[in-house]
Amino acid sequence: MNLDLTEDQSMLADSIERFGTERWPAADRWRLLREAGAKGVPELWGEIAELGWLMIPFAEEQGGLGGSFDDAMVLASGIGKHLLPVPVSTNAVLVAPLLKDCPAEFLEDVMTGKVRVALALGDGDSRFDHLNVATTAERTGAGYTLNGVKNFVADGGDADHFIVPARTSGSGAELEGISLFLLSRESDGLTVETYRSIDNHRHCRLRLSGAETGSARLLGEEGKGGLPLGMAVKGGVLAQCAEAVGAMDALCNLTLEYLKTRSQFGQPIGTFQSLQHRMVDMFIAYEEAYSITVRATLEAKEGVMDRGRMASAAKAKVGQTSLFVARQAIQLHGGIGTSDESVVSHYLRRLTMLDMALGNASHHLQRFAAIA
Amino acid sequence: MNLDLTEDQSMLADSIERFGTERWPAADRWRLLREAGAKGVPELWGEIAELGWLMIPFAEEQGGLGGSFDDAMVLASGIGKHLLPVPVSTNAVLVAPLLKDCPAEFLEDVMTGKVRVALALGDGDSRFDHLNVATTAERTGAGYTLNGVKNFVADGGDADHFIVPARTSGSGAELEGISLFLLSRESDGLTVETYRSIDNHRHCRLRLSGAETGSARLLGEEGKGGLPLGMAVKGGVLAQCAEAVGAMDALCNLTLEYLKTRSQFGQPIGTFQSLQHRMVDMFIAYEEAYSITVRATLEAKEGVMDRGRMASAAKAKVGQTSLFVARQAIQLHGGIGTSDESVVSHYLRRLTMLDMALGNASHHLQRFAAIA
Amino acid sequence: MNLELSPEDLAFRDELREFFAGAVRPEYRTAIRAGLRPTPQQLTEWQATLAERGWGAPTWPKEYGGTGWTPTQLYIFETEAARADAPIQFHQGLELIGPIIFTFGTDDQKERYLPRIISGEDWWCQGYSEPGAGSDLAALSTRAVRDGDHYVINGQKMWTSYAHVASHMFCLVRTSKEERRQQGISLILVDMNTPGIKIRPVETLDEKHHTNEVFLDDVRVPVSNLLGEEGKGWGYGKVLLDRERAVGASTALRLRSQVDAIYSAARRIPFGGATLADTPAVATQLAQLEIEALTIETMVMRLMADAAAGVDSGPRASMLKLRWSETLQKVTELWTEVLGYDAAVFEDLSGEGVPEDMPLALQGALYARVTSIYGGSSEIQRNIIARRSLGL
Amino acid sequence: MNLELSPEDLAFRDELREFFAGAVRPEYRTAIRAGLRPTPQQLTEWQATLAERGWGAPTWPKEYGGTGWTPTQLYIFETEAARADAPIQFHQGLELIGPIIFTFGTDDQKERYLPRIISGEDWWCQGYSEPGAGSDLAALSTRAVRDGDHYVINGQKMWTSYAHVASHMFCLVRTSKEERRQQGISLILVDMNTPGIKIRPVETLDEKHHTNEVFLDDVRVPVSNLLGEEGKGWGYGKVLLDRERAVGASTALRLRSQVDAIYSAARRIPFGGATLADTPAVATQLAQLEIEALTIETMVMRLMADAAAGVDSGPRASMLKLRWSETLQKVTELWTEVLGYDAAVFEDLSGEGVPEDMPLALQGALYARVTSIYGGSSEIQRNIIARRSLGL
Repeated sequence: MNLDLTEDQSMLADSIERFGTERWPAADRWRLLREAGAKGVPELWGEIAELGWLMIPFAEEQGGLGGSFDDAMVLASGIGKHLLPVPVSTNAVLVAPLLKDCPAEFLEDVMTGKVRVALALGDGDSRFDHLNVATTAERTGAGYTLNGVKNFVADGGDADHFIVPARTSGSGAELEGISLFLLSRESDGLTVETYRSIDNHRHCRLRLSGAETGSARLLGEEGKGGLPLGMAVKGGVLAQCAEAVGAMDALCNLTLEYLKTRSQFGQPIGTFQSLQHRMVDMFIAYEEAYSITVRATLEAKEGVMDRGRMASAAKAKVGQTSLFVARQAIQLHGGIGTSDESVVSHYLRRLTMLDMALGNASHHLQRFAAIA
Repeated sequence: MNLDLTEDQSMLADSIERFGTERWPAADRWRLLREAGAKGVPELWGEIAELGWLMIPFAEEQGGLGGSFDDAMVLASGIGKHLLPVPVSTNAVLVAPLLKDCPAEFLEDVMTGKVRVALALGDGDSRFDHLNVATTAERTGAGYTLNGVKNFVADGGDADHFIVPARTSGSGAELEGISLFLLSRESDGLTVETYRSIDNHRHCRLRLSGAETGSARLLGEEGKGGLPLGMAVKGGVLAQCAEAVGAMDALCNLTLEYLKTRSQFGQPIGTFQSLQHRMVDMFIAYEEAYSITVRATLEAKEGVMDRGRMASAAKAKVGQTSLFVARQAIQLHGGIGTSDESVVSHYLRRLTMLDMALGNASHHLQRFAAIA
Repeated sequence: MNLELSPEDLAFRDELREFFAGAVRPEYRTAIRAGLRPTPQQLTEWQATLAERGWGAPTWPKEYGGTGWTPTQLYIFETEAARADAPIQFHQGLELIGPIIFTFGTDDQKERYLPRIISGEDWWCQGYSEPGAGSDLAALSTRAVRDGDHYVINGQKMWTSYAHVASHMFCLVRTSKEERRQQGISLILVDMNTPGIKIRPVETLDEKHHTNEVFLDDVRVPVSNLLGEEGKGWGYGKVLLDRERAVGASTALRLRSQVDAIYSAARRIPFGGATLADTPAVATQLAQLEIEALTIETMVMRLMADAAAGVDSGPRASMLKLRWSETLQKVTELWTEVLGYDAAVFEDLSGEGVPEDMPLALQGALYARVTSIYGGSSEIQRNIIARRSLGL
Repeated sequence: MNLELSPEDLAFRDELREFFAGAVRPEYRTAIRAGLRPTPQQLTEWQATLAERGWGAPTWPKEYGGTGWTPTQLYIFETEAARADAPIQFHQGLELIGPIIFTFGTDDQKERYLPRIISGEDWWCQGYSEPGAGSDLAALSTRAVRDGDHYVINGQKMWTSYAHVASHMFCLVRTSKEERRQQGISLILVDMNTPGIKIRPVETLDEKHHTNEVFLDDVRVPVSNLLGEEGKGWGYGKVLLDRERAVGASTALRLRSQVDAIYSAARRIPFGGATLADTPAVATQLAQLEIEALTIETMVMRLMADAAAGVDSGPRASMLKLRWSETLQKVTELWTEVLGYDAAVFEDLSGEGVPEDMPLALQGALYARVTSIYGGSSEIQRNIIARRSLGL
């Protein structure tokens, strides 16, 4: 039993720390984003690929670094801490295990950032239940024809390919009968509606009306995609928890700094007991979020088979505590915390979206309850 | 629109204030109760009857004072404020409307405190759903034979008669088919199991195995008891809310007093900002509880037909806020607040039971949601 | 004790109800229900509509063009306005500076300013906060120096809501160097067209432009624009404390229709063979919030009763502000939560449009964070109650 | 990073599991699961059982009769104890005075007291709080005056848990008149049979007798019972700060079985054709509390990791105390709520008996209020974290 970072993990954390501080300083974030405009900052993806970070979640036999859940945690947590607008949790950690049988050159393109892949979620009316798939895939000639709607392709706004879960048999939330397809953005019959969320991430909605895919584009076995999909989502959930924990870490520390430097009524506001106690509660919330995330991550690493129950515990608790921390960080900053210029407000926006993505706290709490 | 007490109500409030202060002083409560022992303080019932308080909830044509819901509110709130161990909310307010067709001499005995009547709730597995009646009443000869279990006869420990809802037809929570019977404690086939709750109220459980009642003891029409039962419970709920509000009033003020007088670290503890803010939140909770109780009470008085939705709103909110206030009052008092000698701990015990009785906050919240 | 309305009040209510039914435009509704303000244009238009009907200043005495309504009438007005999802009148002219002008202003100031506040022709903004003076307003450092018939103002104001659309600003300035803190502060009325005023927009976390920094650089204002006496500016703020109830009441009474809006949203969302509104988690949260809203409504009634009785309503107004802002935050958060993945669609980038509730619902949730900070943060409100009401 | 246990640790775990399976009596379980302490008799008996196995002092070094376990071993021990619903060892001897004795005591004191703490023959109580010195312990006024070979102690102690069953008390007293506050305080070991000690039971809100007032009236204690140096008593308390984790850990790890107990209770209660555990409201609350318990368990692991790394664990122990007491309160409240009308049956008056969970469940809920007050109230814990960990 050991809760310390390994030497490699410490080096990775340091490297993210440097990159974040230099390339994406908190004080400049609002200006950088404003200059970038609607297109966002896609070049960052190539830059972090160059640092090798995208290789972490891919297995060694795929040419990746074979990073474990806790390596992904270190990576995602650093990204969250610096609010780097790079969708590592989704375009790398979430999709990596689903791409394992893809050709080597394709995987290389993914890991070097040339090609982006996103997972299509939010099927029809399924809300956050990702195994509740209504999109259909019918065998037609050499390939399949897909019909359905995917409302939320997490960070799919700039993706070149989509992993699309569709039913080749079964219905509702049955595990059997879900197949996974890799679909090019350019596919016939596919309409991609791109949109932006409040945290400046770019997602999309897919409308599949007879979208065509060759049989080579089936990922894994037909009808057997449910289990790997569930496993992939679990990995994504853990990475998002880590991202939120990183953001909480930064928020706690910058708010503490503010309490020590901002004066009102002739004294640093950190001398007021009610604010001190609030600050303590924020740090406790961080401690809690970190703890449950580590626990869920390490149990996943050890292969504990719990149908993602512990990951749901983490997602629920992290959603609750991270929003508490972000809201209180703004409250303690006062007016300035609500401005676009202050990075504090960016953390709230990101954490609001991180709570929602892959299912919010309320959903995961009920999921946890259901898997008794 | 007028939220002030009437002159009569102010006089009543003053009279309770005097009685409470003189006859049942807060500082002596623990000693008085200890001296009384397991039998409680039944003589108080006669004393308050002499003051005419028991006549308030009975209609004028019954020989009562025809008090309205808000008169009962003033009465119950004063009792709650002084933690008088007299079950006015249950043995008077709750049962009064159900006894309206009883003989004049019986009613006089009730109002003068000679005879006590309690309503039998907690039918079988029905939990807090008082219209979910499984106890049966079968016509046998001139009367009825009752079979079933009533787990909670609120303040029935010293009752001479019980009002027992039982089914003459229908099932489950159907309104139709519920009949109300008045049963003497001495009835054949009736077992009375008396118990005490943590607030020193004395309740009982009824086991009815072929309990016999003459047809004269049917209250109201056969099968038509559901509606009056629901209305009576609503009146009881409002009285209990008022009782809790009175207790919150006392708790807020005595805690404020404590903050001003208790010193630690060389200063009154009320100078510590975190305690000041907690105290403010307690007063806000009181303001909220008072507000929703007044609202529900006055709407009931105006005969707003809402199936008790507003009363459920009040019970839910009062349950939440009163327990918050009681728990914080103890926390702010520190160790002393947890002792039996301190009246603070008695308020928590009473409020815990007031929340439970006639359905706790969680139950009434869900009931409120269900009556959309 | 009763909640019954007199026949006169009932007639008044019906009159209001009819008026609102005709006057409230459907486009106001979405913003109101999301807890947002309508646009300045809409607010100005609404103010003019009310003024035309003679109801432009519901809380003012008749002699200054107000309605002279009793607290009960005012409560009925606000209740009916809420029921109809009417816009909430912008308060900085009507409730903040207007009453100070008619209480402490010169006849000339009253004539010049009051009618144009009621008609909506003038838009007033509040020049109070500064970078170093937020919760601690008395630390302000903007200075006005007398130069002949003028004051010359230099300094910087922050969080000046709607300075970019305002015609006038009422501005707290320091007119005396010697004294510290609350002493030596004066209240000056400034025409926003005066040279030397520079406005820098400050965007907020909901990606909107409500507020600004205002730089005052040798701004020359006639001495006649001083309100009341020099050096007494701080004291005038106190007149507001007893009027806070009006602002609190009008916003607090909107909570129920905001809860209702989420209910409608949840009803629109299919889920598990029924709708999201039928799931226990959502139904229970909605019930809790409706109960909060009902409670707060009744607190408003009690506040109005205070007003009628001439009792100090300051602490109760602070309680209302606290509970309203906390509840509004919960309400708007729940709306966002109910939307599920739709809450991600803040801006459409490919011309397909956004879902019905977006981005208003999310803007409402983000904007709601401001409500526990502005107008005296929740911490300040608790301090006020502790001091004024509890004697701590 | 990993949670894996080494083969040695796994073997240790199995050994513990087997031991607990045989040693834990079923009658302990109900109290433990309700968040209550077993009776003093049971605690003494349990201490003897552990001592016999060589595990009487899990946190102590071997030289004083402890196990010398590593933090990981200790964590495994506490986890297995929790899993088996074993009693929590009473801490005032083992974790409070024991370590002070073996750190600062004389050889004679070590020999005399330590073995009897481990065996359970002696029961220690803590004479710290006084009527005027609760959260502000340094305000204590009980005095010890030197008279030849004795100290003569006069004063009054409050909240002295289990003074009525204790054989000894460790007592903070003032030995110097001149100095104020933390200065001049000494720690003296007192035999409870010494003449002049009067114990007054203080019943608590759960109608139980856990705690007492202790009056010391010319109590003569040999000078050799002074622990460490005269006037340095305050400082010895600090050694406790780094040991708090042990107390926190053992109690915090019980939360999961306490949640489980409510689950079992809810499963026993028929409701709407199923059981109460199947209703969304109860299921969701149970899930939330189980998540809190899992989180707190992991915080214990981090605390143990601190211990292994020799890091100051004080602030983290304070966090644990806070979260544990808050969660225990919620857990026990939920149990009461689940019982419905059965929660009213606190005492049977007619010989029919009480329901299975009563009165333990309600006593648990009431007793839980004490946990956020004793051992440093929640407010004091927050002050400690703010000061020691955040530098505020």
